[in-house]
Amino acid sequence: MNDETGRGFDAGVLAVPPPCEQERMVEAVLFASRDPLGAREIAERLPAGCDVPEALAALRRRYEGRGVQLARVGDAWAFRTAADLGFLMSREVVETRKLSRAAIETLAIVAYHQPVTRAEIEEIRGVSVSAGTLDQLVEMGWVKLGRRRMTPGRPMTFVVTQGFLDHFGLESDRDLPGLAELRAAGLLDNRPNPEAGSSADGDEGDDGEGVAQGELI
Amino acid sequence: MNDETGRGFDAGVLAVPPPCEQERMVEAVLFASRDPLGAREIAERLPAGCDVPEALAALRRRYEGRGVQLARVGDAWAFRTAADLGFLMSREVVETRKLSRAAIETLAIVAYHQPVTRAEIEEIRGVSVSAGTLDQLVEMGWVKLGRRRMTPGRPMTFVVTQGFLDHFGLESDRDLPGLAELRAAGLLDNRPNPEAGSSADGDEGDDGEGVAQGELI
Amino acid sequence: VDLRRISILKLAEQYLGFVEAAKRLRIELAADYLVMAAWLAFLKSRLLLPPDPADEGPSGDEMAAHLAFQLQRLEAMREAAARLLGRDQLGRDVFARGETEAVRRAVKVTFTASLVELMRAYARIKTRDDFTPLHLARGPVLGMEAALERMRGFLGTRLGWQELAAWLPADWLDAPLRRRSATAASFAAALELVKAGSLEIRQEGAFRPIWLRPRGEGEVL
Repeated sequence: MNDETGRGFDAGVLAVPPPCEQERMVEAVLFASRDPLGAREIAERLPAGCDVPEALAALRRRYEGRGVQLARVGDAWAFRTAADLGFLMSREVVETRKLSRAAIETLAIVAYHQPVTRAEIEEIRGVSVSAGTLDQLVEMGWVKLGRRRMTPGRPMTFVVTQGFLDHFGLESDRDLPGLAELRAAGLLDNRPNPEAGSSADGDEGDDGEGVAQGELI
Repeated sequence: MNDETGRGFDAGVLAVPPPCEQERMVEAVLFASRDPLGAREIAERLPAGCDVPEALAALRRRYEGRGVQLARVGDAWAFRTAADLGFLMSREVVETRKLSRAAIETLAIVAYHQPVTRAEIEEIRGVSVSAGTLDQLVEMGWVKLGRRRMTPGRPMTFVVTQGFLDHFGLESDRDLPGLAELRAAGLLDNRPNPEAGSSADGDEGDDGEGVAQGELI
Repeated sequence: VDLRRISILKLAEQYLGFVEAAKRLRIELAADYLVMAAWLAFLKSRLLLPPDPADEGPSGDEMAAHLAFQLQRLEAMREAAARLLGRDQLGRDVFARGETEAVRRAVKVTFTASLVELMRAYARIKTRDDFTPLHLARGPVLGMEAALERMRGFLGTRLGWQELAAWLPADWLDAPLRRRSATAASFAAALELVKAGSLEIRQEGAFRPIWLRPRGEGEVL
């Protein structure tokens, strides 16, 4: 394993490797991994005392403009091919299941409104969310369960995952396209429905409406 | 999708990309490929007219001394972790497992009957002992080869090691508790078997019967 | 969206047209629209009526404002989703390392065992033989009931005289002991069947083969 060919660095010794050596190590570790690695995970694999954030920053600069880039994915890092060269990799394209429109909308709602409960998703979409839709997103590794909301019933919330960020090339969930504008326009507010108080399920409360709906459809 | 942000290179145009661009392309293609790629395979993926050997040479120089190297694998090329950083890749995860039932029984027999041959172990256990089981015990440093038995075939014997005694906190192999003590400790609920010969398999031996059977009745 | 400017007639026409079209479209798409259209119609009706001072509920204006907000918000989410999907995607535009070469996880396994486990194992071996439960000692025996059951099933399918040996279950012939047991059980079962009148049995002499024949068949012939 350790054929430390004259590199003069010995992993067993306590001395902290020099910065350029640390950068090489982070490079090797990240290159070897398909999935993004967090700074702590990287640090665990390096000799003690390494400044991983510093090495990551240096590495990122080094790969700027190259065919392969160091991408930040939430709190983690991964090498990815440069987006402008995607056309060369047509043979590596991974065929993914096509998402239904319901799934895509639900995904966007989770991403922009997270943490969000199922009732809130339904309120935003105006229709009920089938169990399969959220399941599918969870199964794809794009959505996961967040904390329970501290409201009556303690409903589950949903949030997007690191896999989601990785897939869509987002550095963090603050990086979502148009997030600032949407927020400024108040479109991410959870404005309560004027009728039926704050209840999300509008079936109860006002019965006239239930009838009206039923008749119309 | 392909937001060719100011890169000034357009894949659709027939113009051969400049050398630095070709190098980026080879870099991305090799990075994303599942297997090492030959120069011709790389050329097939690149726009026409690229000088792949030249790009490979440039890329190789660029990665010289880095944590990852462009390595030649037969006639093909692939990125590989620098040899001196191999130790970063073998992540030593120490996992503690319980010995399998076969292993611990074999170990017990070696401990109580040493020096013991493999045939003897099988006779005592009543089932055959896989080579893997003894190998495992030898590899763990709990069992080692003893002297050959001076009987026909001169079979190998097995004995327990100092490491075994250390692990089980025994001063010597005479310290192993005897059957009487085992019983006293409640580990042995049954009477010890005086002679465990002539047991279950009495099927063999009486041949010729198969023929006579039909007529016997 | 200003609801007051929506023509209820137009809405109704659109709505009906949509219901027609929905038959050809994906159900999910239709459902969305239908709910929205129903809402619009309902709200429009509320807006047309003079406000009822006794009604404690929210005014039509408030509800219209909220619906407008909801529509706008949903539209914004649809746009956001489209933008999201328009981004460079992993596995389509951007790629991870293809090879999993270096993912060598050297799992160093250390095994443990306690002295008690070791002794228990030895005790287990040493007591295995005399600890055989009673039913194991019964060994390979085909019961008469089982043989009877089996032979009854065959009665209709066997023609003419056949040796007892041919009536034995094939999976009981592999070991002498099992064969012996199967023979005994089948013979006893054969006698039972003879007694019941459904089988004939004959033997040409002591130690000669035993022949069996289903009864019904013989009579017919």
